[in-house]
Amino acid sequence: MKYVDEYRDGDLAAKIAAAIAAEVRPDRTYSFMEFCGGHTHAISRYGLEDLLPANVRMIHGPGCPVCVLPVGRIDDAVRLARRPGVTLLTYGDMMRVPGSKGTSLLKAKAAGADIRMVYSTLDALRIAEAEPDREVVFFAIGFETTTPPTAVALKLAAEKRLPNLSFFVNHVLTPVAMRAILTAPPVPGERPVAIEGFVGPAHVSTIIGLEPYREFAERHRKPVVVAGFEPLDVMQAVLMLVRQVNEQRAEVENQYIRAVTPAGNVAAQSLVDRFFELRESFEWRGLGSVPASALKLRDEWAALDAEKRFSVETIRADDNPACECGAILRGQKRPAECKLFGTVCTPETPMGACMVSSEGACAAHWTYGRFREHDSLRRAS
Amino acid sequence: MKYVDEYRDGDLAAKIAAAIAAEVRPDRTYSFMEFCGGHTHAISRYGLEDLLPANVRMIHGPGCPVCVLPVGRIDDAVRLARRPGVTLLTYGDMMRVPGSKGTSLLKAKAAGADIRMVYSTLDALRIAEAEPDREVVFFAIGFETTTPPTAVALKLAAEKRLPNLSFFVNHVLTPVAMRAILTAPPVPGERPVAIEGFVGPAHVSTIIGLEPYREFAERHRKPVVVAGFEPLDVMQAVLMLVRQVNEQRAEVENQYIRAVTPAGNVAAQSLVDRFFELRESFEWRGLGSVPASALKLRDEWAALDAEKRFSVETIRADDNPACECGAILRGQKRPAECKLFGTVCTPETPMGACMVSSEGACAAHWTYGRFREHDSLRRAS
Amino acid sequence: MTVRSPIKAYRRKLDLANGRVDLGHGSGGRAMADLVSGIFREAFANPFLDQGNDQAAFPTPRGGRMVMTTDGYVVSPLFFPGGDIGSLAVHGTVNDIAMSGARPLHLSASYIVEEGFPLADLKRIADSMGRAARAAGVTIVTGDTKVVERGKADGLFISTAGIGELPDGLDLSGDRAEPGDVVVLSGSIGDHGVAIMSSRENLEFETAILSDSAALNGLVEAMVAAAGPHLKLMRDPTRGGLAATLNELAHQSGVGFRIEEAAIPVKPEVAAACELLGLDPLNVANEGKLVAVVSPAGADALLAAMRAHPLGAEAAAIGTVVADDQQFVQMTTGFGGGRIVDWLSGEQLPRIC
Amino acid sequence: MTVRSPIKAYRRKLDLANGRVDLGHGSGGRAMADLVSGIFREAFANPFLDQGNDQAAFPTPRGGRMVMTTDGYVVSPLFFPGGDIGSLAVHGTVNDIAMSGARPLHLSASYIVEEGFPLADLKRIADSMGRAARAAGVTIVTGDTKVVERGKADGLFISTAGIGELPDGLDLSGDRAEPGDVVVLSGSIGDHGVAIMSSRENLEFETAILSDSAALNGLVEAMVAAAGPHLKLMRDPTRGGLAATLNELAHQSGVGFRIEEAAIPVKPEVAAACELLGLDPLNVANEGKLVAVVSPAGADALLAAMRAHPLGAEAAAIGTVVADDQQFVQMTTGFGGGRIVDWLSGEQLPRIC
Amino acid sequence: MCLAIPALVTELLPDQMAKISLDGVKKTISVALVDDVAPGDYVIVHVGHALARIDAEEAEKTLALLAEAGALATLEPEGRA
Amino acid sequence: MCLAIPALVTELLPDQMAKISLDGVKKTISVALVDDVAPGDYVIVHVGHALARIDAEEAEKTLALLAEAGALATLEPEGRA
Ligand code: SF4
Ligand code: SF4
Ligand SMILES: [Mg+2]
Ligand SMILES: [Mg+2]
Ligand SMILES: [Mg+2]
Ligand SMILES: [Mg+2]
Ligand SMILES: [Mg+2]
Ligand SMILES: [Mg+2]
Ligand SMILES: [Mg+2]
Ligand SMILES: [Mg+2]
Ligand SMILES: [Mg+2]
Ligand SMILES: [Mg+2]
Repeated sequence: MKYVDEYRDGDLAAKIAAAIAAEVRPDRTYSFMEFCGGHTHAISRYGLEDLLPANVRMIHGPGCPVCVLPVGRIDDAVRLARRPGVTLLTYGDMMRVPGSKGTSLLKAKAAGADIRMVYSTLDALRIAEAEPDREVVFFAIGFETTTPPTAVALKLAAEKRLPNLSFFVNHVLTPVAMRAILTAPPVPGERPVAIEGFVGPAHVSTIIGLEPYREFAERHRKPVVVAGFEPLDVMQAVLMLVRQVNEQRAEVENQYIRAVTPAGNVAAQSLVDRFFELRESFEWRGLGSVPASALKLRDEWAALDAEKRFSVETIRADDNPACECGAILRGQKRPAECKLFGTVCTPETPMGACMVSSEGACAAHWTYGRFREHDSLRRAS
Repeated sequence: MKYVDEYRDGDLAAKIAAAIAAEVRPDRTYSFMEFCGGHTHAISRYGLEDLLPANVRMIHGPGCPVCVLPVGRIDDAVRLARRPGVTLLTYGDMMRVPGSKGTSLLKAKAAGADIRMVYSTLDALRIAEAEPDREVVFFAIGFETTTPPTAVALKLAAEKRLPNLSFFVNHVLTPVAMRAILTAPPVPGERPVAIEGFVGPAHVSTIIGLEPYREFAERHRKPVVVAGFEPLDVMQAVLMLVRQVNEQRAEVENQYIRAVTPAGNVAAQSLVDRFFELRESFEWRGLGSVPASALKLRDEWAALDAEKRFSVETIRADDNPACECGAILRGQKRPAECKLFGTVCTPETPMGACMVSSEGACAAHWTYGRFREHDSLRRAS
Repeated sequence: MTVRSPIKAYRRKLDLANGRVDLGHGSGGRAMADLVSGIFREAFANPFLDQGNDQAAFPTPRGGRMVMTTDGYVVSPLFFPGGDIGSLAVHGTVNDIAMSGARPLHLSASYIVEEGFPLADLKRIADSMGRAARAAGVTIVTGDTKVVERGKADGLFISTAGIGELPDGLDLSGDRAEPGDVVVLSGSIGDHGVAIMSSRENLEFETAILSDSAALNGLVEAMVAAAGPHLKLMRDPTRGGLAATLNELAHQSGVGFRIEEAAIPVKPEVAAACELLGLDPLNVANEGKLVAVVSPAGADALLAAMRAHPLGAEAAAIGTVVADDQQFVQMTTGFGGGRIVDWLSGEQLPRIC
Repeated sequence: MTVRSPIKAYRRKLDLANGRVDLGHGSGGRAMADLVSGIFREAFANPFLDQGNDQAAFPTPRGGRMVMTTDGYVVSPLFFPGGDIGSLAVHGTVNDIAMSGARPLHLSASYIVEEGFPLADLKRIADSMGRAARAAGVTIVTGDTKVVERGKADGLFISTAGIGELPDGLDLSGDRAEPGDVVVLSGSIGDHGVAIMSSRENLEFETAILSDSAALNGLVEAMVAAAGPHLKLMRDPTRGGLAATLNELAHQSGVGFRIEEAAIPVKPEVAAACELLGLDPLNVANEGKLVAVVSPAGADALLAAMRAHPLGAEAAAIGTVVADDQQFVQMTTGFGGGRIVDWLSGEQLPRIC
Repeated sequence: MCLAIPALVTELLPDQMAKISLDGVKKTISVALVDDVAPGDYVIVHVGHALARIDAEEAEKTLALLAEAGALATLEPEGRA
Repeated sequence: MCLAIPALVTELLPDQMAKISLDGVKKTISVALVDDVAPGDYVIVHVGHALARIDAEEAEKTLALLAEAGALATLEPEGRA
């Protein structure tokens, strides 16, 4: 795969690892947050922890739209799907995400709701056209990456005047969440947040460009390196972050120059702008309510808005109080420090946001990395 | 089973057989038509041919509503069932009846049409109420016996104002068909019809009483004995017919006095009259077009009439030209005299009306009686 | 009247170009036989399958012979008076093994489950299946579970296969009926089919009739011991009922049967339900009955042994095998006349006419 | 950071009161293992089933041992690049027999057909099944066909059972892997799953990838001959892929595995399709591959014999068995890091994240 | 045609429905077509509806006539011929 | 998050759709979000849509930088520490 395999080269990885090892100062630690689940996945999937020096610590951020969607919105989707006549379309990732009372789309489907997995937003148009008797609702989730494809479907739905298609919109915003993490008031009794820099989103940045990250460098003095999702991209970004820290710089750098331009995808931005506007605030699993952190359809598209068409009223539902997702997403705890991790909370039966998708911090650690605890224990014994 | 088992007593049957044998004149034959498939069934099922004297010949009439429904009406039902949104309800008997081009409701169902078997007309109401999104069409067939139950369903449908239930009416009339058989012009080259008396309908007569048969006795000088469907009923009726013939009487007699009154079921008659009126003419498989031989819904019930709701236009379709059903139903031929009998025409793949239901003359002979040809051959060889 | 030569029904070839499977193909009648011979017999071509029995006998590498059989269970409803799909899946397969005279040994169970199926029901069925297996003395040694999307199955289907050990010297097969042999039936017919129909929602009648579903291997053991080489064949009259089984056997052995309606046990409630629905008990399914053909010399001993077993208490000689190149199953009715007992054409449907 | 004692994942009990079967229960992962142990193992309780292999071995009355296995085939679509449900139903069952080292002898076939199914397709599938059986040297000795109403099945399901003869002295079982043993894979992974997904309408991608569906009994014979007692076990990584199979084996043998990603053959198109769908080839199904565990002394001979067979041309040693009370399957990634290879949680679904 | 069977009415139900029994087989049917049906009556059941009431006396009469005809035949075994 | 992969555009189709190929795996996607896509371009594909075009020169540059960093490490194997 061109533009993929080059960035998975194990020999080169060993050399970059050596380069990082050569540049880190042994007398200090480096704590970087990779905001995106894509990076978390790459780190876990390729075992980057084994290649990075022990004093470089990666904090897994909340950048997984599946993980952060609050229980109440899952419940909304389940309720929508259970309505007679409604067909709910969803990306496969959402199927197993637990709502409240142990429900999920997978279970609602098993119990009879018409829920179908789609691969593309365009499937929604195809299905709505093919089945005019069904009320087709597209469960739109995702960060800035996934919003433009939803906007394309909205545009086509509006053009085709499909009376039976609507969108349950849950698109959320990356920079706002990054800011929320950085500005969260310290929780009494918890270690203070220690993020010294961000590995910035790959595909989100293809859309939004580099400008939105400038505040983190300039106001918060945190270096940001936008990076691709391949493991060498991540390693190079870590190297660039180490250098910024060592040189006491705080800049927005772009490692992912092959796909990300400073301005981003302007056409996509304006299409998104045509259909969406900011919500006053939105609930994030693990982060709580964050002002202006999500999008909704503009009033002029009310006809396409499933929330309006079906009078969706989200009922707040709480995660398990023992779940440490918040602290983990803020970099204050690690998955294995949660009491539920790997006992009652596993990917089969996730208790919190971070265990839901394979890109969540807890799930990635469970799925790919949990042998490390074991190894360290064995070494200790 | 009270009122059933008494009339299936084999010992008594042997005695009645002896009585008939005692009363028939050896110098002549007796040809009686049992109009009803119910009698045909009893004769075949219980092997009455073995109990009747050889010179008493039973001619199997067209009294099976499944058998006589013409191909064009089956095609109508298939077309109705294939309409998107339509659910066609039918008695099980109709499922395998072939329409034109080898189709049938069973095959249409296999190919995706929503066709369901029901046991009672009331099932139609239940289904229409339970599934308001379906256009439910009840495929109403039958003689005067089955028409009143349809009328009850019509009455309830009208009272409940079910907007999604309609009736595809194919109810036909017994006395009219009897008259058509008696008055059919002789077919050149065929033996003349030789019906000397009728075993009259059992359950039809519970509804219509005895009066309608009077014309056959009085105008056509044919004795009619209304008889029950149990085998002893049939034997007793044969005895009564033999006596009328021997005594040169032609009367309407009632063997089935336990269930048939002279006036019939007046309540049922008036309910039928409220909903139905005569069709100008109707096509019968085997008999051709017969004036005033069937019912249709009165204009005031047009809303319940599937023919009107779906603009049914029956397209005439012919039976296999080699099929001898007409001659068989008129008593001029026997099933085994048809070239197709038992070769290409069997109950699995019926070619004509008489092979369609197990009550048809050909089917009854195939299913229960065909060993007789074989036996007579063997005896001859 | 022209009488022509004996009639052999013309068998229309399967319409392989445009035909579709319909419910008639699954009803144990002629349509099904045509499907099997038109598609499967040719595709799988081998002498074991060609034996045409409900189980195949084959030599084992170490000497001796074994039999193997399979059946799919798609009964609806899954729970019915007198049993459930789990016990039925054991009984049906044990019986198909036992009909060859073999001792059933092991079963396999393949579950195809529809998404949304209640775990409680699954457990109830598996428990019932396990109980039935233990009671029949067989083990379910291997299994498989597949889940299909909602709407792509009818709750649960079970396919069971079974193997058994065939005693030396025993040769029971559907082609062994000879004129003069006696036909024996182990008990009343139609119970299973009526129990199933009574529990179907759309038929809506109530009876106290229970399915006869039972494992017959114990009865068979007693029969083999009592009749020895006089026993020619056994078969369980399941789908298509006694009528289908006798016609199959007539066809396979190239003989006719003459049976006596009065000798065939039918429970009054079964007879009544059949009257209501316009069905003939001869066409109704059984799951705990067998038909045996025995040479006259062994008939009495066989009947005595059967009647001594709880599952054969009502066993009766119902007729004899006759020479008949038409392979008719003829019956003297309780009324004294004669008739043919034919396969049912297509699916068994409640009638109004 | 607090490090606690080694983590044993808490296994939530099946919710037998209110739970329902979902698609995850059929996907070859932990949910399925829970279903089997929570319902079937207890219900059918017997030592043969408890062997926990894809086939059960048992002694035969005349001495010697046989194996029996069953699988339900519900593949959609029924025809896919490289095969169809008919050939698959033979290969899958032949392979489950062969994995024990047994010589496959006979199969049974239970067809559950949806009303309306084209006879032409049925014939094509039966013919393919017959061809696959002849090619694998087995006979389909017995069968059954049921027809269910439209909407109550997904066109056609086939359940196949099979029996085989186990050579004396051979004892291959999933519980025999020991630290130090070598793990061998017979060829590239993911072909079947990708071929199936590429032919699903709603995924809409095109590849030239064919299913690897094949009967492995010939390869197995060569392996047994070459490695003799050094060969410890074999298993075909079907549902759940290589990941599920290695985890099953780790669990059954109470060991861990360490494998090398770089040693596992994956066709570029399979890798590409997996990238597009967000899947891991380790979780994707195979139908013509096997994993073997062999003691180090036999590894070279085994690999040489495998590579000499057309179905093992790409055979590779992919790792070793290690002592690990956590029973982890650990993998050194092509990139040089370490990771766990876990069972897939629930159904394998295309991801966007 | 017109499969129908006599059954015992065991219970009247609302909406002109009734429970019937046929040798222990129970079913709910409509009695809308027959006036004044009462438990203990036998009615002829067709497609879920009662069509007529069985007249017990007339049934006796029929059986008596049958017996008489049978007896006659037995008395004159050779018949009239 | 945001699983996406670079793939080669092989053919433009009507309605702003295009055929892409990823090592022989072909798929039809929407290119509505990227201006002036042409066959031969590599685009980043996410949920059936192209999100961005890959800039071949910049990709080279990245690889060059990586190679340089790697080479540096190889030259100074002990690192700075
Ligand atoms: S292990 Fe589960 S409960 Fe604990 S922090 Fe992670 S997601 Fe929350
Ligand atoms: S055998 Fe068939 S074709 Fe011949 S008369 Fe009878 S129904 Fe018609
Ligand atoms: Mg069988
Ligand atoms: Mg069977
Ligand atoms: Mg299996
Ligand atoms: Mg009931
Ligand atoms: Mg059988
Ligand atoms: Mg198996
Ligand atoms: Mg298998
Ligand atoms: Mg069978
Ligand atoms: Mg495709
Ligand atoms: Mg296997």
